[in-house]
Amino acid sequence: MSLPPGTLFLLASALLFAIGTHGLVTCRHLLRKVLALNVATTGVFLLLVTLGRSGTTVDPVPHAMVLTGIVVALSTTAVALGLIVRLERRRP
Amino acid sequence: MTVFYLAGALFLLGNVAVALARVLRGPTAADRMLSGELMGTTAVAVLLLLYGATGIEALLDVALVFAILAAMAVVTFVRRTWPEDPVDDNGGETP
Amino acid sequence: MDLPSTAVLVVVLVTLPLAAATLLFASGRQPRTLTLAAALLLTVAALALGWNVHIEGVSVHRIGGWAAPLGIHWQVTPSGTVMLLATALVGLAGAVYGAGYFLHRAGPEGRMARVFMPLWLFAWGGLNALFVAADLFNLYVALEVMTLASVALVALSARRMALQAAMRYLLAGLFGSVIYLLGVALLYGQYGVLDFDALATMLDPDDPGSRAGAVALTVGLLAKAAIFPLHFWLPGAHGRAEPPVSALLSGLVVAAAFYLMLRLWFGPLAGMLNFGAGTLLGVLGAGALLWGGVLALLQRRLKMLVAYSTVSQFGFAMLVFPLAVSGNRAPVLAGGTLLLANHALAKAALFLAAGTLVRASGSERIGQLVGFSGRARWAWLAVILASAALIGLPPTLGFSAKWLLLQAAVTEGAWWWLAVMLGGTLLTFAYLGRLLELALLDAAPGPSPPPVLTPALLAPALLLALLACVTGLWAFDFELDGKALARLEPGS
Amino acid sequence: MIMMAGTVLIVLGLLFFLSGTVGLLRFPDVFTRLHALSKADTLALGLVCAGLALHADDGALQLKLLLIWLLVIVSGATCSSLIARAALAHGIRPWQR
Amino acid sequence: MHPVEVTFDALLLFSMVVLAWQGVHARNMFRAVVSFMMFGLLTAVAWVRLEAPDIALAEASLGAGLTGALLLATLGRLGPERRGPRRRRAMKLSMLPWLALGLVGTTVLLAVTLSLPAPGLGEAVLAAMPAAGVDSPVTAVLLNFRAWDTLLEIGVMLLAVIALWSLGQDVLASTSRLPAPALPALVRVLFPLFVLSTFYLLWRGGHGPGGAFPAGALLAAGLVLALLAGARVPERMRGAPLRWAVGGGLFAFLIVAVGGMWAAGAFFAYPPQHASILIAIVEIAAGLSIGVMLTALFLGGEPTEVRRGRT
Repeated sequence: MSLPPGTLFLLASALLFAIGTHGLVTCRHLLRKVLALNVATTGVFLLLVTLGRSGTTVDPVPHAMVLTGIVVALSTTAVALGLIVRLERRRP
Repeated sequence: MTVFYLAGALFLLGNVAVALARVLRGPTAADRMLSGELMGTTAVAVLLLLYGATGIEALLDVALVFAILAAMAVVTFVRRTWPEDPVDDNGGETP
Repeated sequence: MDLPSTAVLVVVLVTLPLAAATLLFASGRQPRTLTLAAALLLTVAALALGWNVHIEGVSVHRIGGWAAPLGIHWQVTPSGTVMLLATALVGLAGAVYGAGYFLHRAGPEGRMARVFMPLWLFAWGGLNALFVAADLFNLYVALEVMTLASVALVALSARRMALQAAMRYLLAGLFGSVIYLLGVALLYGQYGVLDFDALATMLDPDDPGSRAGAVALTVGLLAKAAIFPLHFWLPGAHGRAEPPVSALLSGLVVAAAFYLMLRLWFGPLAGMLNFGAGTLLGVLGAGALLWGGVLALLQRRLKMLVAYSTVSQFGFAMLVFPLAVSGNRAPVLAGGTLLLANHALAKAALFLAAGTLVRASGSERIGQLVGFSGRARWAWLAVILASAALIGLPPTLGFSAKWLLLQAAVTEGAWWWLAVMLGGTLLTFAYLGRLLELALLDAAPGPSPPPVLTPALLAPALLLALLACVTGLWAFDFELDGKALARLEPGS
Repeated sequence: MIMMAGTVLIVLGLLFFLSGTVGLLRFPDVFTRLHALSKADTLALGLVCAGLALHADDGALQLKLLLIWLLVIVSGATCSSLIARAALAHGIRPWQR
Repeated sequence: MHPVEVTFDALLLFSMVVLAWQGVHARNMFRAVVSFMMFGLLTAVAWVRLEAPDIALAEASLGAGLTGALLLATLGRLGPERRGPRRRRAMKLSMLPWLALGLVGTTVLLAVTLSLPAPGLGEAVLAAMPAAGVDSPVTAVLLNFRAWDTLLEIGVMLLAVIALWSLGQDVLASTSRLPAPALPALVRVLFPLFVLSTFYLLWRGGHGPGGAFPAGALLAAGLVLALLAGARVPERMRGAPLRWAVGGGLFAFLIVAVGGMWAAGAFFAYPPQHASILIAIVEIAAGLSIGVMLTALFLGGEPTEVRRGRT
């Protein structure tokens, strides 16, 4: 195995980011857009943590950043879902 | 021994990857939910085996959380997504 | 004079809004006195901070006593202080206006009144946290506070149009956040630091990781600042929101995202601002200037005109980047900051006055607005003064800002950018002139009996517009093109 | 010896997981699939837990493993019945030969 | 790395990517949501593989548990997706340039990320740990070195609650008939366990993976489950008490932060001899408050105060 460590995770994070941003731009349904956004965010989180691992010690700072990011993502997702439901109910 | 655990985890992962076909095929929402259940149980088993491989005790906590939350999705599903007698709720809007 | 130390003032500025908002939310009532007292206190703190910075210059504060790169720093810079001051003035004006605008305690207006103040204070706190932050990830969280508060404020009226605008705004904002976060991850992967100063000393402008990171940060902020071609969400969100909300959003929230770009490109990323990057950003700005200006000319609704004007004005602000490529950057940064402050005051005044005029006329259409009569004349006066500031007539703050930028363009021989700036100013003149002409020469009688316009609906806009006009006289004095701003570039 | 037994239990558990998946894929309707899956899975997880408990030598860990298994039994059984009821209520008829 | 590990990672990440794609583009919306939830489950396993058990815990409880429930609840309140047939064909044709762009973008991103040296702050954190007041490095970063981020983040959560509540009343108010007595029975068994594990995780936070976020998420999961099983927000709790429970975490955090200004001379500084206890207080307050806030997010609106005289 000659791959540098973390290659697979970096590849997955890049793919997830691409799938997410692509979905965000092309999908029409709002719920799909929200899901796509979460996928892209997960891609960035994976990148952060993978990078935090390549040093000599495990770097806890990216871990903390991702924990914060997960909570922020959940909060914004909840607001987005609430808006979607309200919008659906007011469809003319 | 570590390799045995890892191989077991890999086996489970492959198993679940095959079971994904049921999510795609459906046909009913209940079938899809069911494969979700399988995924949950398998994830618990995978975590346990990974614990065996690495010895990180926190993984047992993760498995515990998974096991506790397994019911969450199904209960929401039968109560909210697919309720038996959909009531006419006003969408929580201010009247 | 013996003022509290800068550290205490910063803590007041960032924590008081959050604490007051939590109190207001938890109490579930709407004690106007509490809100207004908090707003007043925040304004006084911002003024005191301005004085301190004027005396002491840049200062750095360690949160929790931890030094960077481990801990987070606050950095109080002159440009940040200017933004803090603008935020305080607009915040106070908006709070007073809001108290007068959502009068009824029952029905949908009562609900709006109950929610407006906590959200307003949250947005204020997020903005203050942003203007003192000097840490890439801390900025991300502060940006999210600001964005989420703004989205909730846009959705305040819960009408379908407002909800749609809020949703679109939320998605655009989160799209910006994800890309910004990607930039943070890339830069952290390259250098292992998040602190601005540390980043500035370590930055290697030629390395692909830093370049990709800089691009991602910039694209994320462009989406949040609604710079052409990522401006699509702005007119709806600003045009459909309630008037005090539009004032906050157009005046400050967009400006905050733009200010971060200034902060980054004149701070840690300064080494990367070469001809290519500057020109690209400048071209985007020119596009925004033209597109927003032309669309503003075509609008029939008052608030939509003002909203498109924001797109155009931020295009103007983008021109600081090509002007700063070579030569002395301090005056360009000063010009850019003053431009943002001028825009904040004038645009907020314009939106507040527009809200009053719409209420007085019972219609949003420009052709049906009431004329220069009765109490509405005070609102028109605010519109006229704010227009003068936006166009940049002397002696307004807008004039000082544009003068600094023009000087930079002349000394650098950047004749093309000079032409764009003049064209943009003419365009601004055109659409604001059209508004005044249509409305004043062709005034409608308005509904009868005319709605009551309380001083709370008139004074804030007028005062903001006046401030935008008179502070220009004093801006040159404020060492803005001199020593204080030369210290603005951390690490240089 | 005990290690060996643990290993055997784990392998058995894995096989039961496999059988559950086969059932999920091959059985004709949602009720039969439920039947196959819930039993096989619960048993399989129990076997894996038991195997690991034999490998572990710490009482607290064994207790935690037991707790995990119990949780999966309780929630698995309830959830299966909930899904089945929901499917019935929505007019999905059980498969008949 | 052993080949089995590499194969495991490859299969795991491949499944994640497939599920992510399904989660965004699956034809049926329900299928998309279920795929996304499974994606969350696998993400938690991926965190384990990346030696980040803290994140795995948070992902398992927040990401996979509550987000999934939130999505399913939302789905139940949306009508069927409307999409004209014309549009679908157009989408397929327009896929090609996107695909090319995506491939190029992914490759560039991968090439850049592979080139990153990633020095990190691991050493700096290790060096500062003795003065941190807790044993777990991640908790130290969250509640001490970068506590200001965490405070703002709790602010984001409170803001989300205010935003959602400003849109209207709670959506759980209307409940359909309870399916089977199995559900309340299940909840009666599980609820004490939820509370127990909440405190277990809070206690763990000082030493190892755990802490306020997963603990709060578990508490929220228990409360949401109880609500789904037919429990109501108690009358006495509605209005101000509930609001205080929601806002209390941020308030406690602010008090400790400003108190540091007065007691230790800097915003958010903990006096060394009291650091552990202060962090514990913040952690418990934050954990409980997060639990209530997440439940409030799930409620989707403010529980209305029922006037006396009505049942």
